[in-house]
Amino acid sequence: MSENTNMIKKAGITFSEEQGQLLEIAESFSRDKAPIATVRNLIESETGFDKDVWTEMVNLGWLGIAIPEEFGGSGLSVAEVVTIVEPMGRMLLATPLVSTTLAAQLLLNAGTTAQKQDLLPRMAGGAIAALAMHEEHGDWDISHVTCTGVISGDTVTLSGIKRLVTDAKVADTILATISIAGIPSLVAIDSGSIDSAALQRETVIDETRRSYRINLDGISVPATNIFDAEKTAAALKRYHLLSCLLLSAEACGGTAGAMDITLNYLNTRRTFDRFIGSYQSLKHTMVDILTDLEAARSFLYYAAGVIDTDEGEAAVRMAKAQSSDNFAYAGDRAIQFHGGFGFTYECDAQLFRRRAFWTANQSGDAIYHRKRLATLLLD
Amino acid sequence: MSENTNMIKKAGITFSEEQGQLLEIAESFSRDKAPIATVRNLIESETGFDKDVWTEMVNLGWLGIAIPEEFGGSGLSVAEVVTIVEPMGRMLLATPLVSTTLAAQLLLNAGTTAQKQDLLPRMAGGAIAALAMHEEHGDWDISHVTCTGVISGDTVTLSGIKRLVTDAKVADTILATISIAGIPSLVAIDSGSIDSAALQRETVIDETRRSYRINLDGISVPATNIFDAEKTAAALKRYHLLSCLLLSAEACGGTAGAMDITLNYLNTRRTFDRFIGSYQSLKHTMVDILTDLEAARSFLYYAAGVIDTDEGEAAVRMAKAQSSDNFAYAGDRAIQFHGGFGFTYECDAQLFRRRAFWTANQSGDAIYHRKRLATLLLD
Amino acid sequence: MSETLPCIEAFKKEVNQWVTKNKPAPPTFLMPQSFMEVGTDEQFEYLREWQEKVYNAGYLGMSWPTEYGGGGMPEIYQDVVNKELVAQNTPFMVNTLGLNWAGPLILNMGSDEQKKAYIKKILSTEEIWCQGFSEPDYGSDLGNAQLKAERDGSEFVLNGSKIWTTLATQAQRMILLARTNTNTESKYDGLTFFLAPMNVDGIEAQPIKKLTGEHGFCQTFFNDARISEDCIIGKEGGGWLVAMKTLMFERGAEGGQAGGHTSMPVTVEEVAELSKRVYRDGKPANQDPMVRDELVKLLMRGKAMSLNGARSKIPALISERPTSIAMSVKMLATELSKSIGDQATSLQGSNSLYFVGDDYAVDGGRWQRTYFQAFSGTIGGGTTQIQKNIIGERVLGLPKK
Amino acid sequence: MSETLPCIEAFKKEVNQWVTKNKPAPPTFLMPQSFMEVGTDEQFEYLREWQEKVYNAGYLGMSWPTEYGGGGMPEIYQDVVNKELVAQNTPFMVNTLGLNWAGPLILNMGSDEQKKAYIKKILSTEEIWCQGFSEPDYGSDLGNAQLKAERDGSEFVLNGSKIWTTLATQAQRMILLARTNTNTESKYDGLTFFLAPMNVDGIEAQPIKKLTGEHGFCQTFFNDARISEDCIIGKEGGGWLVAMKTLMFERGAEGGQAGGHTSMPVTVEEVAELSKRVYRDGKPANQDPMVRDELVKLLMRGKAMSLNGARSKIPALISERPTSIAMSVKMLATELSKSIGDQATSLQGSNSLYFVGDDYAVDGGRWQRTYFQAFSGTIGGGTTQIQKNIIGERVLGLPKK
Repeated sequence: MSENTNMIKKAGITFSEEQGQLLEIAESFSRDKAPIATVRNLIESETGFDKDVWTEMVNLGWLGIAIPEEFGGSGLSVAEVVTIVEPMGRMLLATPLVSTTLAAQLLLNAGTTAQKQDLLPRMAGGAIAALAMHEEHGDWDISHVTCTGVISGDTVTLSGIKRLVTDAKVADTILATISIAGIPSLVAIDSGSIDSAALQRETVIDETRRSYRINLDGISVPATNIFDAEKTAAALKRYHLLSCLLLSAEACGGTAGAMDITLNYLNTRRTFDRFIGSYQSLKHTMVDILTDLEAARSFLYYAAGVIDTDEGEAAVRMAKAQSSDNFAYAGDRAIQFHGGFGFTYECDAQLFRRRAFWTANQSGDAIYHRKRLATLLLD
Repeated sequence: MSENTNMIKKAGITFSEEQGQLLEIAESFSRDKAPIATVRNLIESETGFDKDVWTEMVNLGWLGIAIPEEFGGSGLSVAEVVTIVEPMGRMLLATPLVSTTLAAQLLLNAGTTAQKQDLLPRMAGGAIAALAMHEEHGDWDISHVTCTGVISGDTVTLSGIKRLVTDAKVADTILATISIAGIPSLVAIDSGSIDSAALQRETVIDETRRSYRINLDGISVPATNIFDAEKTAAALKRYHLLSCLLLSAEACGGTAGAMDITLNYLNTRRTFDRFIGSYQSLKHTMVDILTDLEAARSFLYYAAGVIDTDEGEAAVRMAKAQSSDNFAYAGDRAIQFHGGFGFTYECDAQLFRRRAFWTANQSGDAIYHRKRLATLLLD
Repeated sequence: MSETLPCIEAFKKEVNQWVTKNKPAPPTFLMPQSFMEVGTDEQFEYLREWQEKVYNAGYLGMSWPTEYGGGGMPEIYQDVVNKELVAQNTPFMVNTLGLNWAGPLILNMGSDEQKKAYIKKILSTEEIWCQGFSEPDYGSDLGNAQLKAERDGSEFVLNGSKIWTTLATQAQRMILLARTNTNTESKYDGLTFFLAPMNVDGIEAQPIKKLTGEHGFCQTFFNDARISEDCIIGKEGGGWLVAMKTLMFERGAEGGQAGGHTSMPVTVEEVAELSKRVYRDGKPANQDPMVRDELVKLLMRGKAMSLNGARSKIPALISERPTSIAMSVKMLATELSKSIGDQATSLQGSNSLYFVGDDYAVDGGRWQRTYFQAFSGTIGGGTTQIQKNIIGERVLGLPKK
Repeated sequence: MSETLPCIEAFKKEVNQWVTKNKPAPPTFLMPQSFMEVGTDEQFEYLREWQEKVYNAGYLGMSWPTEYGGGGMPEIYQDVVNKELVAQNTPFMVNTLGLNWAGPLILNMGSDEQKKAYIKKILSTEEIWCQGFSEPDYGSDLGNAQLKAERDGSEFVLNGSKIWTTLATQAQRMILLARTNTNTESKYDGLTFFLAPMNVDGIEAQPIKKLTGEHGFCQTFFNDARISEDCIIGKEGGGWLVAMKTLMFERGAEGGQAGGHTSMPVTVEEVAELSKRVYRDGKPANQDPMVRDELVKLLMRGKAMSLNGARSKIPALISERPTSIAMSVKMLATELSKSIGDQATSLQGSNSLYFVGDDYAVDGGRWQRTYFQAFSGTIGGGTTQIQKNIIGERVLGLPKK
């Protein structure tokens, strides 16, 4: 009286040799560089990350992974970046690697030749890039842009407020969406042109992040900083998917991290002479989190492989939908299952739950992506 | 470290003395008349119910509860009927009481004086009425009518097929929705005018029910059998809510019944020297079912009291949405928690799960009602 | 307050006018939802001043005896005041523990000296009270309290620690459950209940930083702290009974509280309202079909709780399992609070990434904080998981083992 | 079949043509999804004829040894056939237990006599096999099997009963786990594995009516039934090992199955397809936003399972918990089947009230039946609840006690 009525169908996950190597290296790197005490110390710091660790990552070539060799990178793909971001997420290691990688992809997809030649080698070499995509309306659709740019001769004069720009303060370059003549456009802003008063630190739910709002009013940049208008729409669309992919990687890692601390507690804490991990209500919940994580990781590595194919959009949205909800649940249960200790700031569970809010509510939450999956899969 | 941050607000449930008396009587009546062996015997029977039990119910005055005294009833309300239907549902006691009650309400709301004077006293006296509301499209909106009636002189000639007409074979009168000149109308069909070949028994998921499809082609009824056209739309709308209310009562009862058999099993079956009810995964699930049932009963008795007020529609839809999902879940877990025995026809769990499909998928399931609640509560 | 009782309608009007005129200006900080969230001196002082003002106006402790500082009036007058305080959304009474637990307990079981010493100061905020029940290693298993109180002449020497001692850094008094005898047959018989002073050598309260980053709870350490035997309420060794009585007051299962409202809860209706003024996916959140469905489910949970409350007053409708609703209220309410915080946060699109402290956080980050804060309810006083065990066993009769 | 092996491409074409030409007309009854659902003689005979036909064409047991009735060819030929049989949606092979469990077991561990006696008849359907593992009081706790087999000379006398003995009323043979010694130190050492005949006095199979109202399982009773010691496979007292081996074949963890496809599963894609052609709330079901969301969740569960399968072949991506995916497949797949049945049924508005047997039931009531039938998976072979215990303990390392 048992038979699986749903056959496992073969389906394609590609996984390169480089991915395998990077995954292994990134796992031990993240464990070494980001024990939880370090993560907590960095929360108290100004920049939120360790410059030395960043330098090591640059030296390992991680900032150039998905940048072509001609621009100083190693010519691999974002799929390889996924294998770094996942272990980093597990250890809550916060760095500008994701934003810099995404910025490089935007440049590759819609930058002018001059922009690419100028910026990409610098990014591969560790120059930090930040992304100014969010505005007051809170919409996840990054083509919904209200900040404006007016071209006059050789310069573009910007106005409006960008929010939730992570690592803006340490960035070399900030890529911003700007509406020019009503059309969503991309522009590179040299951080030197931003007055320090225009940058205001924000209080965000994930304390490992450094987020800023930027008042663009009065900032002018050369018109040559505008990206190729014909390629911008497509680049933004791909950016959305890439962002979702890397957030999914972070969320998968984070889910595993939340599980780690919870399992450790369940295996050591006793009540009424039993390890609390022996109680079914806790045990079964952890199994649910595990199986959901397995699904999320399968979506993640599937999406990493197919992102630039016809299957890409659906694959990425599945990864984002699954991993967002998982991580939130794993973080929520991590707090709950730590009991009274879970309610304290000292318990690490809250760090993961805060991070889960952060990753889930960027670039669309599960409901948002399932709505778009319905169009892709059911119509 | 504990405080309920959500205060219990006072809210109105009215409960009449008559409801209290009827609830008590109906509980013991249902227990007496419908032990599970009887229910199973009736499944094998032609009509699906026991004529003697029906007669007793008639003698108790239950068919006339919500019929005014002038028409031979006791002039109470449908709220009092709820207190009978809930205990009947718990014991899976199937009778045409619900359909006859609903038919009487349709008559009261939209029948002509002659129709009321003719039919209501008979119904109060035990004449069975059936409702022909469903059609091939499966739509829960009963104003979506494709069966037609053409008036010619003093008669209406009907055509089309009605489905899911419960107890049609034993009914005295069948009330059907018919499109006359494009307008949803109600017509009373004397069972004598339906040829036995036009009635076909259906195989339905709830085996305690007797369901028929009726081929209306060739049936003619006097034009005086048409209900008051001006009152029909409102009557159908109220019918929908009344139907939901009584289905909710049945579902609350059924949920309690499914819990009864499951709790009994959990308290007697042992594995590995433990009663299986001591396992948290089963215990906690039963608690979830309990708290959901408490919510459903609160909605039910609230809705029973306010159905004809401004709050009525929202109250009834909440009752239906909550009770439908609860009952399905309670039935599902009843099967699962009985283990191998649960997979057999001999185990009573399946009877409740089948009934849950039946009540949930009449007059709209939980999703359907929540969609309408959103309009009522959020716009 | 006049000697002859005013008529209720006139009194209502009087109270309405007083509250309208005297309620404090909205604070610059995000208002805590209850005394358990008071984390800064600024918050505390704002709330303390308000309670003092209400008491001085004669609107607190109205039904407590006049000889101890109360108003000596029928309860209905306090009810009128309470309703008005809630209706006008005024701040809650910060000395919650004194007004709702310690005060009724002392009035019920205390000696005349104790009543004279403590009651008025509870009302006037001269003495803030905290509670010392839970201990770090025993969670909410009160019967296992290990904090030692050894008799030394007419004094007791306290050693150990208590956790979740809300407002302990502000408090002058603590209701304290301690072990005065470790050799009793039943562990319950070794417990004694004290009305302990906080300003004593060897008692030190240390704030606990909550997961929200705010303060509001403490751990209180006792190192050879000496208190007088006069602090005992009830009998030496009879602490368990007193503790159970106190919990009855906490849960509102027994009356006698001083009045005023004690928390500013979040409601499901507020989330529905929020959904109309935040945007996600380019539209007001309340226009997204999936969000709508989730909100309806949330509204139904809120409505069911209030209807359960109404139904529990109708014996015929709770006759089969009379304790079912009452025993699940805590679990359902606290889980609902968490869902409220979670869903209200998620409504906000990328703006949900802000937190308390950011100028642009929707409603000051209230919803994010509500979510995290709600764990105090789903964990404290017996976790949701423990509640389910209890309900399964006591209400459904399922076997413990 | 020619003596020299045909080239694969030519063979594919040949098979395609044969299946196209020979596949049976659609039955008048609702097709069972697997051998466990075969409940009527009509269904059985339809399926048996088809297996016989496939075998006679040389398309079954193609890689089994020729001396016992197999084809003696490389496995790839059978793979080609299997794929084609699935692609053309042909009925499954009814002697599933013989082809997939008993056959491979006998070829692997049986004596030459046993191979000669049984293998060909498994392929040809001359002998249908059933299994006698579970017992009424011990569920899937096989190690506790209590059915007694007492040696009497060269015979064993069987007493007891086995449950869930699928097709036992049709079967000529049973693989049977019985207790030949009740005095062993370990309960596992007292078990012996038999290839038992069914046509023996004292063995009686009684159909069990399933919750769907259909037959398809049996309980088989043994009353002083005598079978020869020649029926033993493996060693007397060595039955546990043989049983474990058999389960490896069942789970496909070890190869050697005869081929043909064995079940006609429901898929999430079919539910998506169904949603386009059933109406609810006045529109095709796939246009309702809430239904869409539920369907997407379902599609994702299906997709995740297939992707898990693909990922489990990439060691670097399962290195941390190598058994996690494999150990959860049964649980996830069976729960998914149930959800498929449930959701597909609920899509249909009031038409979901019909059941198998009604002319107007959508797809013959297939979805309703799928739901109920799925409990065989969520209960049998260790319930979902037991699976979670096992995964929690073995994969996550959580404590048993």
